Amino acid sequence: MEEIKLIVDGKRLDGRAFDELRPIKIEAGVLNRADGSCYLEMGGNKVVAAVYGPREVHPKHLEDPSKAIIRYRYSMAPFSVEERKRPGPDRRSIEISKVSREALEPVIMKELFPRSAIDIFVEVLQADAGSRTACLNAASVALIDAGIPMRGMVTSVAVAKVEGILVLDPMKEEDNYGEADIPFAFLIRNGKIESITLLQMDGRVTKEELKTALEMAKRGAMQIYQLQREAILKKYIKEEEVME
Amino acid sequence: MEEIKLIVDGKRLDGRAFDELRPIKIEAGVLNRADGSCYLEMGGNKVVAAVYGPREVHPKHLEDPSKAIIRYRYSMAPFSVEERKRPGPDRRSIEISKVSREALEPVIMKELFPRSAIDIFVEVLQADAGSRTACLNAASVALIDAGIPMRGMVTSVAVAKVEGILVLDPMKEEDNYGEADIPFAFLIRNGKIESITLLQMDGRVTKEELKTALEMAKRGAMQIYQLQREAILKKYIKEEEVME
Amino acid sequence: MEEIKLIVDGKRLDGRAFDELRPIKIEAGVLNRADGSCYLEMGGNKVVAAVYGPREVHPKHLEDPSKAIIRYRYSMAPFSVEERKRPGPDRRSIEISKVSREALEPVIMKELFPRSAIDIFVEVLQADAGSRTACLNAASVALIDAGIPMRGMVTSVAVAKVEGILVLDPMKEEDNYGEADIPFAFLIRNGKIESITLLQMDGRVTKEELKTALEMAKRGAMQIYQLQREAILKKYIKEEEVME
Amino acid sequence: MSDEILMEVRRDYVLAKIREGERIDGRRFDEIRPIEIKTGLIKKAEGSAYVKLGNTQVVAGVKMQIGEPFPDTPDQGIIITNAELVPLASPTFEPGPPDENAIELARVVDRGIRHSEAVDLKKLCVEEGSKVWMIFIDIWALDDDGNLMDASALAAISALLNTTVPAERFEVGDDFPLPVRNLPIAITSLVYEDKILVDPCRDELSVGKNTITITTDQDDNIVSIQKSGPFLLREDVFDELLDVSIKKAKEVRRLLAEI
Amino acid sequence: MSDEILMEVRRDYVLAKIREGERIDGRRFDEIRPIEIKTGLIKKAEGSAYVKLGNTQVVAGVKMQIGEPFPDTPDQGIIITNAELVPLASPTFEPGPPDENAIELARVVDRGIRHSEAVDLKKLCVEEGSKVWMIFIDIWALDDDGNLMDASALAAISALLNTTVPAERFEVGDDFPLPVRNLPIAITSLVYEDKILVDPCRDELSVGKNTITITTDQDDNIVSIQKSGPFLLREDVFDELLDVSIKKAKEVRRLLAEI
Amino acid sequence: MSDEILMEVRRDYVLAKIREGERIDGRRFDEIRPIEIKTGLIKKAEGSAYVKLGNTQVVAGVKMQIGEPFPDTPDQGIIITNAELVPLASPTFEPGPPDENAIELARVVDRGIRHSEAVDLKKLCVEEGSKVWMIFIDIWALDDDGNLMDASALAAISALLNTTVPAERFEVGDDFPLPVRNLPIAITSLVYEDKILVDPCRDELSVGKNTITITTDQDDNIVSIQKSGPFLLREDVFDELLDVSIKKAKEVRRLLAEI
Repeated sequence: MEEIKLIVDGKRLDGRAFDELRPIKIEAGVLNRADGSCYLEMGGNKVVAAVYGPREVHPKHLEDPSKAIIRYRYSMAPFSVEERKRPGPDRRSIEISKVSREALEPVIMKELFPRSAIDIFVEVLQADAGSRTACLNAASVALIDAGIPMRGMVTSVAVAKVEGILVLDPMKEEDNYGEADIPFAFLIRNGKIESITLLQMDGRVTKEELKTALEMAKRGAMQIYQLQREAILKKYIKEEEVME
Repeated sequence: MEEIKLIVDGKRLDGRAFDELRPIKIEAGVLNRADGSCYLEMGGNKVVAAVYGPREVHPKHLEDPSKAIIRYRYSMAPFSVEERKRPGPDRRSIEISKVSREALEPVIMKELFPRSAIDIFVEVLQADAGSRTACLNAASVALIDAGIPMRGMVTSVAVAKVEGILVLDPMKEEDNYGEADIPFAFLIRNGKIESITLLQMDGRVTKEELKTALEMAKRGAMQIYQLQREAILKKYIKEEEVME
Repeated sequence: MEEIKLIVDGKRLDGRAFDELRPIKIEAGVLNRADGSCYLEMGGNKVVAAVYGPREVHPKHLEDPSKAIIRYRYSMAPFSVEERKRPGPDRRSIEISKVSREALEPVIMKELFPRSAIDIFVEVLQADAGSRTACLNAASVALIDAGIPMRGMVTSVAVAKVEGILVLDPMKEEDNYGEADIPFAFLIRNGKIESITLLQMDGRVTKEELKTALEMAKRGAMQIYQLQREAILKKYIKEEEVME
Repeated sequence: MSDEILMEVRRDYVLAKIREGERIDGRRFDEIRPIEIKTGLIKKAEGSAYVKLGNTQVVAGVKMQIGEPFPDTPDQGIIITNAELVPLASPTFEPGPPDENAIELARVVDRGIRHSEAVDLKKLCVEEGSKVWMIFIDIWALDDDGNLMDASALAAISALLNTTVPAERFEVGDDFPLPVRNLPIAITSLVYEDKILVDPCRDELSVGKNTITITTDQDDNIVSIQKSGPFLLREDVFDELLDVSIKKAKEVRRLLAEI
Repeated sequence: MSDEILMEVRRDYVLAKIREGERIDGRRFDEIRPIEIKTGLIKKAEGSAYVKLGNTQVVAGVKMQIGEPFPDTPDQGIIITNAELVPLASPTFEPGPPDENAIELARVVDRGIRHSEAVDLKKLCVEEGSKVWMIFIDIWALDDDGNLMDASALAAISALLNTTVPAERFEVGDDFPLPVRNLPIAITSLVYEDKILVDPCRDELSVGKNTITITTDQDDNIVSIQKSGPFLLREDVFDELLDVSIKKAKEVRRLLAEI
Repeated sequence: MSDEILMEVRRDYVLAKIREGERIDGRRFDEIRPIEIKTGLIKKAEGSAYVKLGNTQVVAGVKMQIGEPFPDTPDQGIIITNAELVPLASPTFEPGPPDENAIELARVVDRGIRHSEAVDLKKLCVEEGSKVWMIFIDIWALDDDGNLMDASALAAISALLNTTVPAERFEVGDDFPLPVRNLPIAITSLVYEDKILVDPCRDELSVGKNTITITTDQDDNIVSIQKSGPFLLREDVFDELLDVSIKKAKEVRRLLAEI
């Protein structure tokens, strides 16, 4: 196997600086049936998120008398990856769905909706590195679009370590051949990062690198957060115009 | 692959005329446990239909407070085909079950049995071309044998296009190598065809051919209808005799 | 394939006499979460049994208003056998679970616990010949450890026919290359075998051999029964000591 | 509700009869219901049989194909037995993969065939170590009026007797009849206290599905036993079961020899 | 509860309109909703298309790989069509393997492509008898505002038109455009009594999901019909359906030719 | 009902203790329960280990076979990690395929082993590109008294240390010990507000299953992190978690070195 150089002349393969995000595009309210929705591109990721709820719980026995149950389904279309993926959840999708749900759950004011369900479905139409972060960003916007009361915005981005260097929002090659991948998600309230809501690590880093990675991720998240806000604002303005 | 001639000297491979049915044998009331049943042979098809109901609905949440739910399960025994079929429903069986159920549903007076289920199970013991039509014919007799109130009889037959010619009730070779297969089912009431209740088409035909096929199918269905009636009558007479 | 001699100089491959059991080790109350439990070794078998209940029935519709439902799950760890076994129940496990449940059910006073479930789970960590008998012996102790009222003890042992000779508690080679395997379980009450509660036969024997096998199994079962009693007693004494 | 009452009434009637030493349909305790066997009805199968045992109806079909042998028997054919309790056959059968009852049925039938060495598997080796004949026996329940077990076992061996090995279709020589050399017969009895009711019908099984199936070969060897149902079996009853099963199997075997 | 009332009100409104000879969104009975087609949006796919039909949105992606041909067509490529009604697209869709509706959708789309011979499968043979191209068409519903069927069929053929055979990646020569030689178009109509509502939207389907899908090829041959829904179809209505479907398909086909 | 009250009482007690700076079992906040490790108990496995962590009990078994390598690592062995939360181990575990908790458990254990490069996979190549050793690590929960994660990770690495590669059985040379060259240790902590409870027991988890698992290798590198549970993690708590996890892992690793 030939050696792949991921950092050339202090730049990344796609020309980005180490702390530079990939291009992001966010559009809220793209679906008609869902209560809230969002289309999001982040690098090569193309994802759609839909939120249904609060609605009745099926099957009934899952109901919680004191709060809404939150469900999150991360799913990849067969054509979203190089080699056709068999439809249906695999182990990876199930784990991603779990940690993503747990990232959103403490931010959703679920105690306002006892005995109901809030369902979040995210479809990856085209997959690139960081699809779980792209999906969380889209889900967060879709939740707000659905009018679900939230304690703040959830914003997600990963940091990778490649050839000993920490880089923000890794691309595919950095993810595949790098030494570590660290997806983060944060709760951002009043324009400030308040806490970590998703955190995984897959690779090998030192404690110091991890702390640096966290700082890098926070700066990246703040940029994404602005784009999420803009997307919601744009949808809101459009609706205002229609109503006039 | 060698070319197969399906029409030789103006006759079909099995010697039938273009508008001639395969031999049919129908017997009603062949099962002891089912509320209604029917054994039917149509060409090489050997099928058994059973009807259970009206009965309680399981699982409960499928219940309809205003009418009976109708379920139809088309199933093939592993030994019914040349190459052993794995047990359990495949995509083809699921589609056939759906369109067959929809063919019977408007004919069954389901509004008379709220909160109940009428289950129709059809097992193909030996499969030939047109197994879905054979099953529907058997199911229809089984429904009447079960005493389920019906708006009329459902009678089914296919027409195929082979070497440019329309033929009634195609045999296997005509189905496999022909240009089109068109299964029909009709509602027959008071000895008259009233409407189409199943219609599919798989192949390539012109609009005019389709209309001719419909006429051909109607004539064939009337013949099958007579045999269905006779089977029911025979069972009825037998019961009468037993009771005397 | 080379011929394997299972009986050499009137002895079995592991040096046992024909009516001799393999070494057995039983410990009750080995699990903290379960209501009752037992660890048991019988030859190369290493099994753990747990009992939960009487407890609520899920799903609800399985509830019996007049008595407890009994469930039994025989399961093998993937590493318990030479060639890794895929996790999850196979046809063999399902059959063993059925006959084992039916062996225990008439001995459990299930009429005392209407609308409840008594669940018995047995995990085979290391498998040898006679794993179903080892599991039943462990389950029986776990039931008593759980304080479930029983009509007596269930004790299980197999007899095999190898090279025309009946042998008690067969080892793997005797099971694989022998002519018959006959697992028994008995209800033992007041130190006396009262009836047969599990009986299967897999092989070829005469009527007379079968009767002899039964006598041999009964004698073996009485020995195992003593060990089961001791294990329970030991646990009981230990608890007494703790309480003092 | 009315269903439950009906069942209770039926059970009481069965029990009352048993106590009087009678069976509800007038049979002797060791009497098997009338048996009807038809073979070869499924042309697509290599072999097939329809069995009617009283009102219980079953079809068994045999399909064959060439596959790899098991590593420990490189020169022998393979038998795979499957049974489906399709919902057509009883209001209590559910659609879906075989449940524990269907699995037990298939496995007990399989053991009878296997341990009686009914099929000469060594004659089903095409190429040692790599190609042997696989025999798929599929049992399809049509109508369950009790004792599907014996009907299924009988349908299976009848279908095997009817089987032609499709060597020509697989291009490995001439077709030949499946080498069947033994006739295992399963006899199932309902055990109620110390009474044995051979070949129980459905109404009789309302007193409890407590049965023993004993399969014997043509030399009266016992080749399979299955106690099925949550009950305690007394030793003296077991002895009696062995005798009756061997005796009744002979009767059925004679019938089978005629087809 | 309020949901049910809402649905009832909506249905009554739709029916009232139909009786007045009108549709709720002002369309003519044979008028199709605005169509938007985008192709090539999924770079990871060999071909892809997004279709918006009114508010109904679907994506279809094509993936190709090399596999074994079917024994009876050793020199032809293989098409496998799958559709997923993912729960994102409608509150009534459930997670899990395709149900009867998803299966029917995929099979009807598949038949249109297959019988119009849209793809020249003989040009997809790599090595006769052992290696041919397999075309996986995956249909992913995004938003179901009625008539997913026509949107899916259109997305599928659009994605095929957009497909490049990835021969280089599989090291079997140069990439080439998928040979598409016919344009099947599915036209679905809602049948209500003797009325035909072409391309029904979701609100219209509240009167009953009774539809017919007729797929035609570019020579106006009919290549697939599917009556879907529990209703009785009058013969005169059927005749009318044929005419309208052929006519409307021409319109859509013109649109497709432009992309 | 009484169960719920019991749980509430227990939770309140745990919380009261935490507020007083104590744990219900008297442990310090960073104190791990007693650990017992036994290896080699499963003779049928290539390697095995039993771990008791407080009252939590787990068995891990290693089976090996020869298979094909992944295309992108043609010269390396393969690790496949599976965990089953069998219903024997807890009243809340259900029979059936692994759920999200079992999958997460297996994947986090797997990542620790993989990224610490605990096994020298290059030494497990039999024939480059076609034959490599596959290592199946199966984790079997026996008794869940909290923190199955750390017990499982410890059982897995202990079982690997105990593993002999069965080369003779597969006829590819002499048996040899599995080349293990690093000892990843997972440390799971319960996070409650700004408190960190290392190695939480079940009763402590009644305040919320909000944990972080940090796995480190023998050079104090972090090789896996998993935040698990619906909670917000403060940055300062995270810093503290890193320090405590590295420190406690050293302790456990010393213990492991002794076996």
